[in-house]
Amino acid sequence: MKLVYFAWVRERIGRTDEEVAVPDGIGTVAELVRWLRGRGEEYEYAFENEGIVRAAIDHVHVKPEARIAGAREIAFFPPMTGG
Amino acid sequence: MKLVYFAWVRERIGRTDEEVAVPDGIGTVAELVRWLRGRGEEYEYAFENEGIVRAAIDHVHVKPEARIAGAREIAFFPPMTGG
Amino acid sequence: MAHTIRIQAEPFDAAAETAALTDGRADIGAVVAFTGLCRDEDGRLAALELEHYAGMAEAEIGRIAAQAQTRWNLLGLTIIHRFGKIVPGEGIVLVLTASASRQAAFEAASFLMDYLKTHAPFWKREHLKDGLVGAWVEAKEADDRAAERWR
Amino acid sequence: MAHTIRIQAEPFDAAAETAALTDGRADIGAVVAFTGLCRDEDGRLAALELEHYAGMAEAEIGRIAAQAQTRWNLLGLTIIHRFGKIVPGEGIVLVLTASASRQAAFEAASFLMDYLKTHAPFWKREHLKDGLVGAWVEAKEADDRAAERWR
Repeated sequence: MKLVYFAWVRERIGRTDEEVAVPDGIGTVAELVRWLRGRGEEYEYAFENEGIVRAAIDHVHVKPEARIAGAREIAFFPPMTGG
Repeated sequence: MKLVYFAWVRERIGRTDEEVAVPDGIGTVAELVRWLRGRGEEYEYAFENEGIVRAAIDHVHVKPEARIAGAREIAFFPPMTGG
Repeated sequence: MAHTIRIQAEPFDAAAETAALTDGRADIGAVVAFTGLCRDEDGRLAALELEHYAGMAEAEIGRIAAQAQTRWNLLGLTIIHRFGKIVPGEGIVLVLTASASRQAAFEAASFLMDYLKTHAPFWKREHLKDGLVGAWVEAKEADDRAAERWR
Repeated sequence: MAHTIRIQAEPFDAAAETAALTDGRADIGAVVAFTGLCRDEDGRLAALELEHYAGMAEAEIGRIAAQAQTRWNLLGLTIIHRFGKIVPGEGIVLVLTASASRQAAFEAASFLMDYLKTHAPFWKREHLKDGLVGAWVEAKEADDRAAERWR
């Protein structure tokens, strides 16, 4: 599964994207975030404030409870500031 | 006192403007309209529907109860359809 | 804040008017440009003829513009209203509002259009394709209601 | 109705985009053009840098445009959003809405801007005049509330 990061989420994690092998039992975006936070302090820092970082699965905004099964690309980013 | 007319009010009365000597006792726009209606059927036709024709005194929209004393130019016209 | 108000027979150039409002400035965050165009009414219409009350048109639009400047924090304001014959596809009215924020620019432009429709002394008459001079356009109650909501 | 959506680094030309939307047509009565510009924040700012999520930006703006077309009777719709470095005074975003009536054009443009602000995957960072790279611009609660009102 491909993960992509933007803006200060990208800066905190220190990479733009990565391929990860998500273990069995990780069913939702929220569970994926919890698993990522255990991978190192850069992830802990990026996701430190619960509920701030947004997610998209295959280019569609999703909520933390969204299922990740079948996702090709999951993105994490701060609230948008376009327009 | 100068009276000016626009759009179908102008067409019905058959002139763009005129100078009138308003008799004493005509104090408001409504009284002026009543007096004009007595001047001929073209005026009667122009003002036939009470409350449709709008008025302005010296370029400012006014209500029928507005006083006409001191007015230089009073205009009568249909509801505006600009923009 | 200076504003530009023009009543003219000639077509207007929205791009040039916008440039005049914004060029050389870096404090404007939002510009709304509203253009009202003459429609052909499903091919029925050859032209609209706009009669106006010269003198009052400028004065009344000036008052409407002053109201908008009191209600919203505007950094620029341009209103151009044409009179005379206007053919389908041509612009009739241009309203430009500039502000630091989009909300102010949107609301002021919308307010200005609602007030121009119902308060500016212009009257439209239809000239039809078959050569006939059609009816005076009737004022719409919906336009009065639109203006009412700003009270 | 066809719509134009472009995500680009280059500046846009609002006049050319408006002409593309309206030329040769006589059914459009109202065009609203919204331009969002880069401000210099009282001289503090050298540029804004806009990062975006390529692929999702086009998809999400397409979904927002489709919503607008469902809600309002639009005859034309153009959305252009830039990314990369943008200096004060330059346009960041252009939204054009065309309709038979002014209300639809105003409301759709206002809706589109509220949704672009809160849903389109773009992130702004400030580059300051003193050469420093400043902070990421924080999302405003007021923008979330503005988007909420369309629900």
